[in-house]
Amino acid sequence: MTVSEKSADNFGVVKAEEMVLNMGPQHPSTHGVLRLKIYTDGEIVSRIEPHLGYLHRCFEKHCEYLSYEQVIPFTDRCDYLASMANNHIYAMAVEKLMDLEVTEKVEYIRVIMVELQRIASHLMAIGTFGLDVGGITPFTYTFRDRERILDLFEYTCGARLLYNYIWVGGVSHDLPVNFVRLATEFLDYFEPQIDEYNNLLTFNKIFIERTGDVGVLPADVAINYAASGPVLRASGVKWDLRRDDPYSIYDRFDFDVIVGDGQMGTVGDCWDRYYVRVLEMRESVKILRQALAQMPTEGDVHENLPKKVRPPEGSVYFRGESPRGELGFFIASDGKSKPFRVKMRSPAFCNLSLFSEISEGWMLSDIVTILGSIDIVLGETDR
Amino acid sequence: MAFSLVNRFEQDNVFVEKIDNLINWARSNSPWFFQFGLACCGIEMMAAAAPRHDLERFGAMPRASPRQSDVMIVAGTVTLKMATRVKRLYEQMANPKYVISMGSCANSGGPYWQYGYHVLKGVDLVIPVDIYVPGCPPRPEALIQGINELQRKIREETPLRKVS
Amino acid sequence: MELSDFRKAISGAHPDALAADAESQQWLEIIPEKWGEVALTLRDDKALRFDYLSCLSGYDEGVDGQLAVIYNLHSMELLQQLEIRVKLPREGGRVPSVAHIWRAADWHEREAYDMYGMTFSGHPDLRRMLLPEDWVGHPLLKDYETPEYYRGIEVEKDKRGWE
Amino acid sequence: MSSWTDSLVGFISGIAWLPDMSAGTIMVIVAVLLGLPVFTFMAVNALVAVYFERKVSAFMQDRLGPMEVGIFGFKGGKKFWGGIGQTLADAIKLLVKEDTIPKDADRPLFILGPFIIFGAAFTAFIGLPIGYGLVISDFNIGVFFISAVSSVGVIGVILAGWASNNKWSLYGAMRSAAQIISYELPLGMSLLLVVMVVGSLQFSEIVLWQEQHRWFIIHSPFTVIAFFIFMISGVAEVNRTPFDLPEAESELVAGFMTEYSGFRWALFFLSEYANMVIISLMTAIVFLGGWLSPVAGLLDMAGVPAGWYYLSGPLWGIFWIFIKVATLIFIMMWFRWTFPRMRPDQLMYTAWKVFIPFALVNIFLVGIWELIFA
Repeated sequence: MTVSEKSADNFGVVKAEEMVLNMGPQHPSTHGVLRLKIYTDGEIVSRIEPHLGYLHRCFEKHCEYLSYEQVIPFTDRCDYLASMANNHIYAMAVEKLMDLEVTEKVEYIRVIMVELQRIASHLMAIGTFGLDVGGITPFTYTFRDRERILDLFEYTCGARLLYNYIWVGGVSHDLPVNFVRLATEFLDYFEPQIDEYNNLLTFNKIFIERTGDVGVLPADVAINYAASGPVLRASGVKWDLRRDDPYSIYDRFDFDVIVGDGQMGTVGDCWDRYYVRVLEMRESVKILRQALAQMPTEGDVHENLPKKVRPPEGSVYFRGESPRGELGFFIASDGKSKPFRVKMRSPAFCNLSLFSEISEGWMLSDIVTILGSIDIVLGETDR
Repeated sequence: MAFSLVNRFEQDNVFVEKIDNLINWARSNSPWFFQFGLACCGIEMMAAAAPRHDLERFGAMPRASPRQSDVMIVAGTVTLKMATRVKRLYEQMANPKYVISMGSCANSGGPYWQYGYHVLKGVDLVIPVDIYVPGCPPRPEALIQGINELQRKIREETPLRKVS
Repeated sequence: MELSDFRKAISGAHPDALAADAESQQWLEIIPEKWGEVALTLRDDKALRFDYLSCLSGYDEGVDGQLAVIYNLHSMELLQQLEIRVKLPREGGRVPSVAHIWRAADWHEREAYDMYGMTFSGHPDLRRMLLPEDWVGHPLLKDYETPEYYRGIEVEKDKRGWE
Repeated sequence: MSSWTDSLVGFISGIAWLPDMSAGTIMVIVAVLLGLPVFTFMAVNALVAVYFERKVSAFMQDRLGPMEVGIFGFKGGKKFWGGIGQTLADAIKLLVKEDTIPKDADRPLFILGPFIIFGAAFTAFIGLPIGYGLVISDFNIGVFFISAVSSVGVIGVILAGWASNNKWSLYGAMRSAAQIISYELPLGMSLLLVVMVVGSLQFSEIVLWQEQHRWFIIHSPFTVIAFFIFMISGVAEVNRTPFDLPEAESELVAGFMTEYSGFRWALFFLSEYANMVIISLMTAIVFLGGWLSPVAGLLDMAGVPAGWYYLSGPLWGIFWIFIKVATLIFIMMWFRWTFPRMRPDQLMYTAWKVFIPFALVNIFLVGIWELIFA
């Protein structure tokens, strides 16, 4: 279907002179420094050209200059909303390259941290999504609760945003005393809050009108564009690396893979992408409760820490489920203490590439909505 | 940044000083900042404006348009591709304008200082900076202190008096 | 299916597509000229069905070596994975674009072009992805040298007095 | 019915020691004398309302809002009055800020825009009474006058957006034009129904009718519907969330105000909050009994002697009308901090396909109602 047919479906037939709008790199709702070149026909968007690179921080070049351990802080800064997940997957990739095992306790700590991070990241996503459709209050509510998660992180490793917590072969610190109790308290506090977001935003009539049926992403298009994470699952593809390609100890936990079901319109619309995240927070809470209960109390987290990270020659592509989707690291080693090549397959990069496909034919207001529903982090798309 | 309203008065007197104080009071107490999150620090800037830290207590309100904002918080890594835009945005702001450079990246390039071929080594290479907030990323409290320091700096200005 | 099965399937469909490679490798090496056809087979063959391009990375073997493009494929239907490498010369290397087969490759190829300078023939819009249009050089090449100035801005800030 | 203009004209021409003046000169003096308080009221209103808004939003969002800025050494209490001087500081800062005009902007129109918006809001206050005779000029076409004048502002918005030479501004202006023109219709139709029942376009007559009969909001089921249509269209008229498309921050940066800074931008703010007061005053007068006390009737029914409960004198009238206005403004703020924004086409849909048919049918039905019950 051509663009004009699409927009005719949505808004009736209009045709006027084309106007080019530059949205960004500074714009309140491009989630950073993304620049969108929008060709509009009145309010209706006929074509979008995303321009990236305004936050290109040379991650991959840095990796070639730094040793394996030193790369971890840089992975933090790539996806600054899900630093723990980045640390985790990078560390696991190097461990796979080195054929290194980590202890039971470390695995549990990692899973707890990553799932907490997933909640924090999704909170941010739904909060800023609320901001994009014009509601300011949901943003403050989600930030209020996100602060509590950051408190837990700060209690564990001293940093609020960029942790450098998960190391190759272990984690930097053991969990502090009372962490389990505090985390459980947080979960007890947090679960009812999800209902509050639902009452405030999710089932608001205007919100549903704005997001339901908007920016529909069919499953085959999503797969062809290598979408992943909530964006793919909202299109009805039951695909979660934690379950389908289990790594770490995710196979021990009982949790559902949330898929979009088109409750407020078509499968794969913005509302689905939003609601998948809301429900995933519940699943993360489920995993966290199990992990906190099962976690062994004994053990040293530095037990398997290698003296010198020096993987044998070879290469590995390792992927895991970050809050935004499939985060992959391709690491090639030449046997020295510095990686020969590190390629980061960032989920937001792939998810963003389908943005222009699904946003053509919609209105300018919907562009903001669709972009918000994809939930990009520019640090990750540009690296 | 010297800034005069019309012309400075010929002679200082109590009246001029009082007006000076009033203007400084107003300016220092309403530092509307520019929503300009570049990278990680932008998240901490948002956190500073969010409930727990609440920058609005000091009268700081986020504005999306450079024309209406007084303070530009450069929060995050400025890349070379972005540097020209940062400069343009700075020039679009109306006087009096102030710049807070938030985080190591904006101060000096931060962790990307040595090998970052595409990272600007400090935003002060393209625009003048009033306050540097260190940290990677700085905590919201650090940003709040930065804003307080900026307020102190504004109070010492002499918009009408002759600079002595 | 295992790697050897993939190798068999590909060599069956395209007899001279596989470059001579050792059995110990964890990937298949395809010669650049044949890669376009092989990619179609990989996606459409009933036993292969690689419909999901996980990752596409450029690769530089070093100043004396060759450039390479690495494709990490995944099949959503059959849950199997495969790594493909296509090697090409350092100067003027061309590799067929697969952007029309896996749309995900579009941006990845632009990025690889941006970082390594290899040409993807048949790509709909091969421009720089991350770096500005007027940037000189391809930074991830092993022999890349950082320019001194970009639009009048010092790239390497003068380090005297710092160290 | 008397008005401030009449009394002032009478007063000035009655002063013996003044030289003889033509009627035109006296009118100019009177206009200046009355204009200044209105301007002061608008300025103070903006200061108070912005402060109120920031505090209300803060409490809805688990924050504190402005806390640090005092006034005359008074820093305010722990919560609500903390930061009482905030909006004053903002206002002074905006006044002494550089006034930028983009190089490619259309200078005369760029300068004119805010003044037209401000002028429209300013003029509208002429016809709005706050009590019997407490009005600058009690037109016999008051309702018509207000609805005409308050929509002049959109010309200023279009000029401001177009003259800025900025695409975001242009979008804001075009959206605003479409929005205000559309919502003018249901607004007018809801008013029409009241006018039809009362048989007068004069605000004081409308309140008088309500005093003799009952408030319009409880007059008949159709007036309830009319009240809601009026209120929601009113929110749309003053460009507040969920209808704040012209300045939609997350889409259009700041809409038609994107290129304005300093004083001119302050004028936009002033007019926005003045418009809120105008719409709330109209709602209060037309549907909520204006300056009538909501409790007097109840106490009357309870048999309390009229001497000491009588809360509907002129001063109490001002009190009651401002209570009503404050409540309505609070509701608008509540909307703003709760709802997401609508999309332009949904906005148009609501106006043309929901409100206007309903308002039309409403007029017809209320006519039948009046035939049967009046």
